[in-house]
Amino acid sequence: MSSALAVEGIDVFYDASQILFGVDLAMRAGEIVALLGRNGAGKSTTFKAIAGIAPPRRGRVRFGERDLAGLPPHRIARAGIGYVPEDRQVFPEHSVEDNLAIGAKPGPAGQRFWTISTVYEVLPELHRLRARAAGRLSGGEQQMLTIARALMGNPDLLLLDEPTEGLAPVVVERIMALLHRLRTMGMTVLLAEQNMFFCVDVADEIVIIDKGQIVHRDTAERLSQDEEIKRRYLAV
Amino acid sequence: MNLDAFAGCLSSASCLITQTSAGLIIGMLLFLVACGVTLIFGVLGVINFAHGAFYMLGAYLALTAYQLTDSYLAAVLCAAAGVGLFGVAFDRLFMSRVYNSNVLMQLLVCYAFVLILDDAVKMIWGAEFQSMGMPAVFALRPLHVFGGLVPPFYVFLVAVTVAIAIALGGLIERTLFGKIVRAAAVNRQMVSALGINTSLLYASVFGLGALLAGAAGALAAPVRSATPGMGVSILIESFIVTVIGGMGSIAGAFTAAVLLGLVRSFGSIGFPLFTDGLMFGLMVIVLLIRPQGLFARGSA
Amino acid sequence: MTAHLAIADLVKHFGGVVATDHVTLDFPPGSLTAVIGPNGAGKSTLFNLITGRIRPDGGQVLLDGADIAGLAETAIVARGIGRAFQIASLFPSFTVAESLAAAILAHRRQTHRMLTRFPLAAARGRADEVMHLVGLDAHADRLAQHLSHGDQKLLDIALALALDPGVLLLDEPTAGMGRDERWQIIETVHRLWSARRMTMIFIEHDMDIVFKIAQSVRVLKYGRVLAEGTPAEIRDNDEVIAAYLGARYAKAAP
Amino acid sequence: MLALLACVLTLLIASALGSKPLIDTLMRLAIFGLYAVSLNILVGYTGLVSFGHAMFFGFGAYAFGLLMQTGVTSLPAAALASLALSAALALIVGALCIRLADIYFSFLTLAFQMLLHAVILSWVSLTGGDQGLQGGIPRPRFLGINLADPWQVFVVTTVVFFASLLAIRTILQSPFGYALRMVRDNAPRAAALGLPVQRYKLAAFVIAGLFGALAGILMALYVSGAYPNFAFWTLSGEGMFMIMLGGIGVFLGPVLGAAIFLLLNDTVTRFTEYNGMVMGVVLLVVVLGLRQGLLDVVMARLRPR
Amino acid sequence: MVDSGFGRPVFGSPGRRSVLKAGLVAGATLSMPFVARGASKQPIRIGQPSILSGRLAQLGISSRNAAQMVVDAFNAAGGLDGRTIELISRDSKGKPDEAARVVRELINNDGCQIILDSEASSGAFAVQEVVRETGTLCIHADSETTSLTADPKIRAPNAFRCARQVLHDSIVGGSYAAGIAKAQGLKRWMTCSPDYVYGRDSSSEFLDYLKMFEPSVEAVGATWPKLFAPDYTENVTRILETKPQALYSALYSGDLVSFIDQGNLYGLFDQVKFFAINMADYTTLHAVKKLPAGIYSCNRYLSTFPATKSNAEWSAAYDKRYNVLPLNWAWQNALAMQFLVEAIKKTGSDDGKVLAGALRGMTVESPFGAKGTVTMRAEDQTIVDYAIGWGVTIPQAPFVEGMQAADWTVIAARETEWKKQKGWA
Repeated sequence: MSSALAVEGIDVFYDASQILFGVDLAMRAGEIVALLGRNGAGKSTTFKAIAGIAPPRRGRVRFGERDLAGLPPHRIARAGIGYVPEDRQVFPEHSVEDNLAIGAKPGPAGQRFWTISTVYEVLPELHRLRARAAGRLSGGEQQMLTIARALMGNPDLLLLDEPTEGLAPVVVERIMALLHRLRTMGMTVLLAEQNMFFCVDVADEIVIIDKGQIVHRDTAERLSQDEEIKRRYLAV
Repeated sequence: MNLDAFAGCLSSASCLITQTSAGLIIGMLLFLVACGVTLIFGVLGVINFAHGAFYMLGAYLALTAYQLTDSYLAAVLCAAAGVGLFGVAFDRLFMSRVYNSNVLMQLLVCYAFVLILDDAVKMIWGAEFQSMGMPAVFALRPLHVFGGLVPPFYVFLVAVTVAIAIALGGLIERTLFGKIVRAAAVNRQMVSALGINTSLLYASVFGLGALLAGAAGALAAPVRSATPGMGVSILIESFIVTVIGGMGSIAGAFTAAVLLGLVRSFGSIGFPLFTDGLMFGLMVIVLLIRPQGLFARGSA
Repeated sequence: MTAHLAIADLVKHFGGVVATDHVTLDFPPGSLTAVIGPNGAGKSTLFNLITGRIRPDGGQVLLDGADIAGLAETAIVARGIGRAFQIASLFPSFTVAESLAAAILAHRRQTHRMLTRFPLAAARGRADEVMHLVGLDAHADRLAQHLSHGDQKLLDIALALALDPGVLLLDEPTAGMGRDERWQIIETVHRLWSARRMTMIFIEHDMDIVFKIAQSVRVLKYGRVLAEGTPAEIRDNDEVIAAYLGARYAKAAP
Repeated sequence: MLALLACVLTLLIASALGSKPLIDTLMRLAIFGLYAVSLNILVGYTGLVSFGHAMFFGFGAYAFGLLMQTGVTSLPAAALASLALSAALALIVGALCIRLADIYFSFLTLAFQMLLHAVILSWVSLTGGDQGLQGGIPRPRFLGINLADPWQVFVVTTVVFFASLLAIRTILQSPFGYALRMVRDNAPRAAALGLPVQRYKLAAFVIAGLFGALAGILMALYVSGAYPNFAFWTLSGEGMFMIMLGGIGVFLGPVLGAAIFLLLNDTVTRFTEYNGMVMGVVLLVVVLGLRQGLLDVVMARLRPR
Repeated sequence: MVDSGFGRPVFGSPGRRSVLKAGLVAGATLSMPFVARGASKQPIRIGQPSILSGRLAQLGISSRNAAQMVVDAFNAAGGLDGRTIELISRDSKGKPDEAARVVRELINNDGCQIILDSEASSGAFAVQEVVRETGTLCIHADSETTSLTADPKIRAPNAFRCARQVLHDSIVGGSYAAGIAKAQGLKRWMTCSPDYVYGRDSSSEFLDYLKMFEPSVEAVGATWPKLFAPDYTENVTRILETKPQALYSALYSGDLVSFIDQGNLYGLFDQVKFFAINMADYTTLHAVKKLPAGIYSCNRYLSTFPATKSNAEWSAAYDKRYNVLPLNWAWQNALAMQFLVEAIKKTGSDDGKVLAGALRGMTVESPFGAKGTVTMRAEDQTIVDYAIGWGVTIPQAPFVEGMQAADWTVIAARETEWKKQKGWA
């Protein structure tokens, strides 16, 4: 597993307002890293910068051998980055299966591990719902669908932006299980979360972002013990 | 106004059949042009004011191809392909630069091309009107259907148009390309983030719309003489269709085109001097009551 | 103490989603209140309901005891509720001074005048005052679109202030700013509040700021009021901590 | 003051040169300049992209011509009556159109314009149909002014033009004008400041319609007739062309745009019948190259940040 | 200098003012090239506003071609004591206001002493108003609308018309059609003409004279396609529905071709006798790929009618030079220019008033005359005795046969009567 992500000192602006201030973030292949922070801390913007939707004004996004910063989103996706946005963004009038079909493509090395059938195998509820319009799914089902849609692109790295937001605990558990399964399959995952305990459960390492800057990084176990950090950056 | 004639026609079977079929025929030709407008708007959000000029280009290309090959099929294919390619180039070189600008900019780029293409056609093909003439296969006597008259060429036109409508509907509804196109219409960014080159997608949709306009020009060539500037009236009518049907809806365009065809065919009996006014009046009413059109974002 | 602004049993649906779920809150005169909550908690919707940008499906919005729910936005503004936006909402082609003068004239219903030159002297004097209040004097003749992000946020607040509102709603006044800029703007806000004692309500994600300046805090989650109290009370409220750290896992956590 | 000065100066230069072509050019410039400025009240200052502004140009020209031909003996009375009728039309059409947003607003204005065009073509007994109002427009003397004399028509046109510019400018520089800009820049924000946005849109529509009609009246005087293409969509398109060429962000931009448009048109038609080709290319260069009008570019350069 | 109140100049800043001024100066210089013109042996300038672009471009082009041929011949023969004629054609794009502008420009700017107006009717009325004001000598060569010279309110002493007239055509058409109606028993008539003034006048006057010459006919309906309509289906079916025995149409050019193409699909011309007044013009005859035999048409222009040597030669010369056959507008402009040239030669002058005096009542020899000459009638300054005839189409050259020439004494009598009715005579 050679591919690894290295975000180096990116600044991101929306018009005049600066959202990210020199964000650095590195991860190894096969790792699950959680980007933890409160509302408005810059998690989603970091993801959009990596995915090419909000290109950084400064800094680099190294993925494997290449610098992806400034490439259009589709080139970044083809380089092997699968993006699951925070508000899910399913195609609401399309059926579940059509949503998956739109996401289908071989991976950067031509691999076609994830197909409709392998996805249905891992997420059988999608098979049951395959003909339903995505806009009529529940929040949890939509979340499953967007993850599955990203997997259909056979990515080397999965960007999961707040996959548990607004979901019932039972659904959060399902997603947790899915992530554990993906880990065993060797998938590299970068996760954005507000939910500390979810992160502790699934992530190898946790990176804390606050006010557009990375402020802390540690293993999940150690961080979960650190009351000061928790209170300072995460709790109220 | 001639309400007696209107009532008289409504109570005569042959008149009803003839006028209804006439309305259908008019509607089909309108649909052929309008579906490109609505497709391009539905996906790209761009109002292609140059569409009438594409139609004109199609008619002229068909004329030349027909003269060279003596084959109507070749003429239609050549016109469709030629105008389609032109549309792709037009999108890539010009329109794509103003996708993110306001409507005014897009309008002016198209307007510029209407002016340029009208003159270009005059330079290349001359100012005189030209007529292709009816291909021998269609030079047949009209069919009698329940006392009404229906020309075979129009049967062919209606069949082709319905086939195109079904194919287009199928392409948009059933194929992966169509699914991606519809998804891009809703959320371009997400489609792009899934690894699809949306610039290319946009160009191909624009090309497809242009191809349909070219095909319409070629299909109409046997019965409509070609002159520089012939696109204008067609453009205006196809806008009425698009607006009434709902911008972006293929099914809406189809319905509105037939509706407008019927307004024209029956209007010519009841209100022979004001059919244009009827069409614009209908557009005003629809915009006031249901500005998004009768079939807002139906099938496309 | 009667509330300056009170919300009673307010309800708003968007399609099948309940954005505001029987919310009841009150804000005493001259209070400075922070509204916090996770994304999608209904904070901005609450502001939109108060200012009449969207109409509530049920419930009341009481300003000095009078129900203003369902009135037009312009009518509500006229009663003295000013508002600044999460993303600075400005008139890009206006200078700072022009923006404020225009806001003042709009509020005073003098914009129908066609033959006098803009701005009227009185409006100009008042605009100068407001500019001074928020510290934008130096930028009076710069176009709003050319201001720095922080100054744009200040101008947005100043536009609301120009109406001389009794109630001022600020939606994330520090969004999109660096550390130092945040404190500058928050100091300005606090200074305004303490100088003029208007009823001020602000939405904020930066807890340092919330705990530093707010008199009291309201926590929303999924369109409901989760908690209300002083900063100290909120800080120690288990439910609130759980809401932020994840409900199911709060108890499981060591 | 400045307008007065410019007006006198224009008249002096014109009378000194005594050149008929110059006078013709200036008259057309005044007519189309006023037309473009009136359209820019909507597009540039209120942010309402009307595709149907020629409706008022045509309506004004026809109303005036018809009133004069059917026996109104006083020319100013006919002009005022035409303006009143145009304002009433603008009020009705505007009230319906401003309810719609964006492109639907544009389409509805276009539809109304084409409806008027269809009426003009169909109502032959009144309008003369496609051949326009025939037989010239009578020009009885008033206040010692004899509009049968081209020089006096020129003087009146020039005075009306500068007076209108002054009036429009006064309106745009008034609190009302700034309210329109607020609507253009950020209508929701204007509403949040207490501005009744719809009412201001309607007022802008009526004022623009009024001055558009005034330009139409001047045109009817100039060509001594009225023609259906005054109310055709191409004239609306040319209005857009003019304001985009000159600049929508500067008050005199549309006048400059009209001047360039007319000079370009007149010059190009001298040398080639492929006028459309040249105009199209110029338009493309402006839209894709500059992306804004000439005066907008100049102003952007001049303005300190 | 006026300020906005916050120190930002908005109106009349020096930059913009100078831009505007520069524009005016540029305009003035551009508009006055004639200032530098020399005075000796200057050419006689004739300005020709016409439609050179858009759907009616061929009207302007054939007008220009034909007039230029006459000018070239005049100049080659030495002109007027060495003074040549310069023809300046300019495009009005078919817009009346633009036509008015072009005429003013030609007169004021290019120093044209004479206007050869080659506009369609709406443009011609606009030109009329300009020359009424300037007093410039003008010959309208393309407008067929009768009122242009017949209506005393509209006509002007310095304006002439050298073109066929709707009224003349209608009288001839009515009498010709009456003969056929009587012979074949055609009682039920219908019209299908373009929905604009020419089309309406032509239809109603044709029917009036048809009924006058053959009272047994009745008009059973009318359908009005709009000008430049792409589609005539509803009109064709309307006609089929009404089942007339004969159909009259004033459609022309591309519109007529489309109508015939679309009517053919329904077998329309097998079911009704078709009287298309504007059929017999070469582009139209050529453009119809399958010209139905038996369409009755008036001559627009035919090289075989009048069947004289001079007509055939003129047509051949035109064809040789421009590689296209001449149209109706061509003969009218050729004749108009011939009138001007002869008036210039006769008077030795280029003065409009002098020339106008010579033109009134002038008779010239012409291939287009009914009897070899055409006269510019003095009373209403319009041409008479030009060749009008009706015949029947055949699918191949010469396309029309059985031409019956009109009798100008009948035309003149009916015309006088008509003017009296209108109160114009």
